[in-house]
Amino acid sequence: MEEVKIGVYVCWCGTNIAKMVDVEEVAKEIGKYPNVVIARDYKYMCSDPGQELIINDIKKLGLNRVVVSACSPRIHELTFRKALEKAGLNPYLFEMANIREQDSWVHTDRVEATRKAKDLVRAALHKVLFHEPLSERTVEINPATLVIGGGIAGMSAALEIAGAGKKVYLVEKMESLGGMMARLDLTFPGLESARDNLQLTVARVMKDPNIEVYTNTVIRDIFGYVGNFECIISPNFKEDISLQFGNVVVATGLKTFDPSVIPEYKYGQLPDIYTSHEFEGMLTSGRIVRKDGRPPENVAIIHCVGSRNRNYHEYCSRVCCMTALKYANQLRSALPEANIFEIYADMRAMGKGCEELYSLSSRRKIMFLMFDQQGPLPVIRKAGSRDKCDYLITLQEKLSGQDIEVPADMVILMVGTEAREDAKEVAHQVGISMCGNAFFIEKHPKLDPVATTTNGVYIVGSCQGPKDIPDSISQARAAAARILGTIAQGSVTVEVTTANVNEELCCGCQTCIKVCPYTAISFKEEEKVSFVNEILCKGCGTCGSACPTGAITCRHFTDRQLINQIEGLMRMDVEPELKEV
Amino acid sequence: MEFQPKIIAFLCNWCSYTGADLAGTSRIKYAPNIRVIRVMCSGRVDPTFVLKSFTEGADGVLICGCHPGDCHYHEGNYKCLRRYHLLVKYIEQMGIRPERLRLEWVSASEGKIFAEIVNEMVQTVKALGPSEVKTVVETLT
Amino acid sequence: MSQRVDQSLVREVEKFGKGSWNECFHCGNCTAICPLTEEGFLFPRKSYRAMQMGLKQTLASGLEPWLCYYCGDCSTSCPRDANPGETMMILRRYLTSVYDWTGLSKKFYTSHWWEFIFVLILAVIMVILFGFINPNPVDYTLTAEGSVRINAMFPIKWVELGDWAMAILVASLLISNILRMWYKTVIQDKSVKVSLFSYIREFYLLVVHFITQKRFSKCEDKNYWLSHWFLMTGYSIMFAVIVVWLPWFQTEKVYLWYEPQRLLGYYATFGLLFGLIVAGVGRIRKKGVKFRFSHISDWLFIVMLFLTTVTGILVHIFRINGMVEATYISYIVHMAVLVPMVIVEVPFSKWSHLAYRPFAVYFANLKKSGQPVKASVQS
Amino acid sequence: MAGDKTTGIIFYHPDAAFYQSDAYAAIRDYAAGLPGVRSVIDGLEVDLSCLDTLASVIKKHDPARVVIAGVMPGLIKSAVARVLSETGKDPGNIRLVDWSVLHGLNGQWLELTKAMLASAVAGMMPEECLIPSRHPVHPDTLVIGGGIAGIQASLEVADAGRNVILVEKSGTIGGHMAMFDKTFPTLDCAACILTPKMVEVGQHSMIDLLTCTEVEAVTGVPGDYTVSLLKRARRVNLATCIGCGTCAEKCPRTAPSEFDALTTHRKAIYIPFPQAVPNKYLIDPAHCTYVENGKCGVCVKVCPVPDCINLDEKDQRTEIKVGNIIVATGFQVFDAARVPQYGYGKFPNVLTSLEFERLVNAAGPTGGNITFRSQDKKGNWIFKGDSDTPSRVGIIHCVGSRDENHHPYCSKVCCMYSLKLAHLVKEKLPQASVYEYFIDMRAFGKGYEEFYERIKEEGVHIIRGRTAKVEERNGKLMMRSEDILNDRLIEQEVDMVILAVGLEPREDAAALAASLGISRSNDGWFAETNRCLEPSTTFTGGISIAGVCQGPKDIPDTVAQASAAAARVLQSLVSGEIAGSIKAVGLQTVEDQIKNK
Repeated sequence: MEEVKIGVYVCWCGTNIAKMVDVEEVAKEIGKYPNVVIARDYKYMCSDPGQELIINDIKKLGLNRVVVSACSPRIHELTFRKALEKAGLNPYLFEMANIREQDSWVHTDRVEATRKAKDLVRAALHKVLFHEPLSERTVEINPATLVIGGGIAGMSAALEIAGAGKKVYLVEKMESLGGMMARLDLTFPGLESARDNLQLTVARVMKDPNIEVYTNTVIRDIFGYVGNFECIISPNFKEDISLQFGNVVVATGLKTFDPSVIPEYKYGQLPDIYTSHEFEGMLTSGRIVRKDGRPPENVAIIHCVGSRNRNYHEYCSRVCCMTALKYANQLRSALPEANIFEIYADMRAMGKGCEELYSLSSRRKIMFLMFDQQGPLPVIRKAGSRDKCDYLITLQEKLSGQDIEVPADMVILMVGTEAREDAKEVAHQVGISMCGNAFFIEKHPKLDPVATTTNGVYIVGSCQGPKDIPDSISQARAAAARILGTIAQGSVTVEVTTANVNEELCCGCQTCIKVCPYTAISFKEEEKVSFVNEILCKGCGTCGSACPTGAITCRHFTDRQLINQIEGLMRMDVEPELKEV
Repeated sequence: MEFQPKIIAFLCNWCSYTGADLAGTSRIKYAPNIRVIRVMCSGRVDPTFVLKSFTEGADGVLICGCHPGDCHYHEGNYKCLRRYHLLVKYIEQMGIRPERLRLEWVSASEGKIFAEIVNEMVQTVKALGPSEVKTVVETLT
Repeated sequence: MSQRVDQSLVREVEKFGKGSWNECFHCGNCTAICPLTEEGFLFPRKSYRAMQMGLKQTLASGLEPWLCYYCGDCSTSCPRDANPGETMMILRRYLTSVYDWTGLSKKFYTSHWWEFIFVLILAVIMVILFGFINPNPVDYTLTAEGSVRINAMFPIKWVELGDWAMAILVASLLISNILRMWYKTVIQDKSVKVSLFSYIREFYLLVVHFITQKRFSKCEDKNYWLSHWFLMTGYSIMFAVIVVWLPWFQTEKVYLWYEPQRLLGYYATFGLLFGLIVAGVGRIRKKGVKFRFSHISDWLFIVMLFLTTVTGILVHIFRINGMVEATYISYIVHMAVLVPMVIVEVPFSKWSHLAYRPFAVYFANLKKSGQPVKASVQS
Repeated sequence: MAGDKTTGIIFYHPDAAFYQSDAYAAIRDYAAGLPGVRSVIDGLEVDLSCLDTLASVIKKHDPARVVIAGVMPGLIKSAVARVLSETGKDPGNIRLVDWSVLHGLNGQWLELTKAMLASAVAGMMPEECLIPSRHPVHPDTLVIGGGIAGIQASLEVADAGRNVILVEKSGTIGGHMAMFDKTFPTLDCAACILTPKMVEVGQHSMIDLLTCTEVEAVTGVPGDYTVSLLKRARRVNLATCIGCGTCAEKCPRTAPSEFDALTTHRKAIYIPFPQAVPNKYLIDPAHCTYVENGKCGVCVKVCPVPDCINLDEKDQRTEIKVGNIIVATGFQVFDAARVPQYGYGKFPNVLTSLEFERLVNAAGPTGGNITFRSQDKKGNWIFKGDSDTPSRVGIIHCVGSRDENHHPYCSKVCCMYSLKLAHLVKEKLPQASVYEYFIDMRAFGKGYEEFYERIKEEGVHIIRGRTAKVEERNGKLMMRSEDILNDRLIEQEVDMVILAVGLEPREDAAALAASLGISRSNDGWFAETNRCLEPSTTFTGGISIAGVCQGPKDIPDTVAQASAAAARVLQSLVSGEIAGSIKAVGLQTVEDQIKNK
């Protein structure tokens, strides 16, 4: 039986924590508790020297538990676990107290914030007493990959993985590959042929022996875990096939906003009002004409339709400005004499070569008119017989400060983009979450834009948020890199904080089996006890709280640990009991 | 001095804890009376944890999970909801005001909502005064 | 009342000079850098905008182009090379044609041939008038001082009569145009009501600005103001003495150097030459933005004014030195340049800014002092 | 078969003088001689009469396919499509050849242009004909640049168990991101999210980190490059330095700190910043007295580790062999002194955004207090924590960007980081007023627009109108701008001005491009092969580009692109084969390809 020796480290995080929490006092107070061998405060615990501090203390003082009181464990739990590991201590003998995101940053009273910090650190202290060493396990990786969605992002991911000689299953709901890009005539800002680039990509996909393409196919169900997924698909809605693979790339894309909900634009009520996607069709066919066959003399392009407006979507759809500039140029060439009006809010020409296209468009005699996308929106109405045009758009022009009328024979609505209706279903199938706008959430908005919180599942392209073609491709390849990396390694480590059953305590009621969402628990008929498949188990702990006899332990979140944590929070004057490991 | 209640909050790791972190990164201020315990899923919140919190003297218990349908583990939050309804009845019978126990759905993007919930709950609990648990325990023993 | 946007205005204005009509992305840099712009009269961006959008009414009722003296700072610092300064210049030409009811201004500005031919016809008429119809023979007798008896060759009475006729013609054209300018910019602007008292009170500004050009001196580079001021005063003095006070100025007697006629004449000549040389050399070298895009009408004005000055000097030199034939010919040439210049330039072309500018300042002050009639809806 | 279809070719170039050039003559002759070519039109202008001419040509020759070739031929595609559809032809038969992607490939430009034309006339994409040869690949990868792009790319490759050599010019990795305070729009602190990655790189068993090292020359073929590296003398032994800092304490010489954007001073022996990786000291030879004249050597005397500091260490040249190269050299910020009207360098409290990032950073020169610049004893303008704080701060967008006088392109990140800086001012100095002057607000990414709305709600004055000049009046800074949306002229008195400087290619980008044999776009950023499909590959096999060195982008896009570049590397490493250079594919090979189809 080893004596419990705890090291407590309170981080300043520069001034982020130290400004609102008296970190020195916290360290001093916590240092008084028995079993706490050392309590320090330091400017940046996450820094190299900060970690070094822990490592040295473990080695010199023989610490066998560590508590770091710093930022959210979602940010640095892994960092410190690694430090423990380096010092030869099991990484799970560690607990973090979040005194930044949930304390110093949200409170304004230094005394209260410091008190709260002490409570939180004390609770962590109580919890870590009962931590047990856990060991990571690895799972073999099935080298095949499932790509959901046959748009440019999905195809790029598939090609990249298949290019390394690895198997890819590419599943597309529609009849053909191509997705949104198939509707485009040219791409911005280079005005290259979208069709040619897409056909090239599709041809490469179809030719690649490592890619199995399933079009017209829906995914019935996906189960399994990283390295060993399985899904049931039904190609052409006929019989079901099962596929096995190790990683999933979700590239389901997005859909366009339906402008008929905006009353000002009268989409669907007046004949020559088109969405940007309908207009792409005209460009492809070379016939830019009104419904009655006459070419328009005045064309108005309205930006931010359904975007950047709280009544519709607050976010910016990112690609519409540049697409609109592309249209303006195409219109200028096809209809050299026409008046072209671009009704915009902020011109977001920010990619490589985009500002240059904006500047070029200006020189090509396109009239730019600025409106307030948050309203009141421009109003389209039918023109009178003497107006020499079909419609009149009235708006408050912001750059001149005047109320103006814009003649139009054709109006193009730059519809924004939004998440697909079936996004939720996909999210459930693969076990990822969605943000408020129903786009999928990445693991980290900056440093991990393609991974998700579910191991082995990646999100690429516009299903993660609106983006243009090169950015979608970059993401697709980023996911491919990650997948090729795991395939190259051959295995991946899996969840360690799983549940397990103490067969002696199990009464065989099977309540746990009913509540498990992953069918990870089965019943051993002979012994009449439950059994947890720890690869399938994701460690939610629902079974643990349902178990009437306490036979189920949820590792790292055991009943004992959590109850002790509660005690730690509440019993400020009581010293923690001395425990033995 | 004004009564400063202590409220224990059980937050699920995926939505609510992230949401609370977001309140932090967005620097949204809220009352300091809340003490958070992180669990992987609201489904992990064993009724004993709640009761333990009350017996230890907590003036309120807040449980937050993902919105219905958004649970990282599919349906843990529904399990939690069922237990919550039972718990409310139970603590009421024990003489603890049911308002002291609250279940809320907070997503990862709802830092502001989390702060509002905390402030609201702190207000409610302040109005109720210190927990009845002491008298309950005294009566029982 | 909302105005209809109109892309054809750009094409129309384009005829008055080569501009870069669509480059501007409205960052507002030009207005902010301009030392002359002020609240209520923001330019050049807003004028540029009105032109870009084809808001004819806004443009015609605006005084802003006249308030600009083209220092060129806006153009040098423009992030899009949109040349707002040059645009203001072009808009001045356009507005001159808008004010001009005869339509000749537009013809002169948009077609060089019209201008050249008109000038040529007038020149020929002058040559015929002075050279052939003139009843007086060449008089070889010299005055006591030994100078040419110029008034005997060209009877001063007739010349003065002609001067007055020309002045009245030109002035009535110019005044009628200024009235039109006033109507378009002050009366038609329903947002402000100007009291009669204001008209009287602000009038002195008209005079002050005409004489001092002090707005120009607010521009960063003071040299332009100086040379322009010399040019303007020289021109005005010369114009006054040869039209209004011709019998006093142009006599058989050669004045002594300290006498006012001589002094005024010399000052005016110096002012003209100095101003013209700065403008001409700047334009040839294309030094600075303001000289980069000289319109043909600018050149015509400079060349004709220069020729007038030079021939005037020649007449003076020949005359005091008693060179009869040279005086005779140079006088005719002088007239053949001067008269077309005055008739074309004063009411219809470049020169008219000498009147429009101070009036614009006057009108602008009227508007500023006027009572706003319920500000137009502006959020 | 390619030959049986008739083709009409239209050339389009924005510069009419091009049609007089020899290069054009060569291209035109080549095109006219291609199989099936019936008509060639030079320089189609877009006006009605030209469309009529085109219609008559098309009616006469009846081509089955029309190729539009030149610079941005897509610009006139819709005109040609209209004519085709009006003459009853299928506008689907238009092919575009844009040779502007070849910009900067001087030697191979003509050959590749011809190859592109030949493939288009045959109805194929250039990528289908320009098929590079395959080579065996050396298992090691070189990553140039230790910013976030280089870090991400290195980790991606190394985590797959492959060897990476990461070369960084300065003394530490981290790049510009390490200098930032917070990152938009989530406002998590840059150091918090970056330093773990830096540490990971420093500790990774598969990453060989070479700081103070530059790439001098690259020779060899794709898959087997020999790279000569110049290792600048660090003069401190990386293996034995314990980072105690005694040397810096005693060092008598100071120099402006690069990490603090030159706003403070460090010693001549220094650690770039506390979380630097490697966390070891180095000597700045430009400011070391010993290096200058052989006298001093205090650091050696006080260093507790024997033989750790070697002041006589010389630069070294080494050669390494690698199969792939990822270029992630990033950017430099625009020099604000080039816009004289903003008075940078003249007024001490006109700062660049990078300087302000340091100023507001908790680990920065003032511990995160926003204070005025003040003069130290030697007269240098530096930041000190105890100076006064400003009560009014102005921020000017687009400094050096979107400006024909400087860089016509948009630097993409300035709008968002300016909003972030406005927020930081508000957070640290809630009573301060912030005035932000923009042209177009480019809040484009996930959560960006929401962030913009939030900053507006925080009470930052956001004004549409570029500030024309900053002047000093009565000891205060005066910003003059037009408030376009409110029809006003603003002369705003402020205490501090932040210039949102744009990004520009590094000074050494041209030299590096030359030694690597990759091309640059006309704006100076490294060029990709296909603007639509290939954001990170170059015409040289085995060399990828990632991050801002390819064009301005934000952190998530940089990270994604870095991983994408790594994907291409891993693809070759996993399959054992690498694609050669596109630019090395000869015209003859392309013609053979077409014949065989």
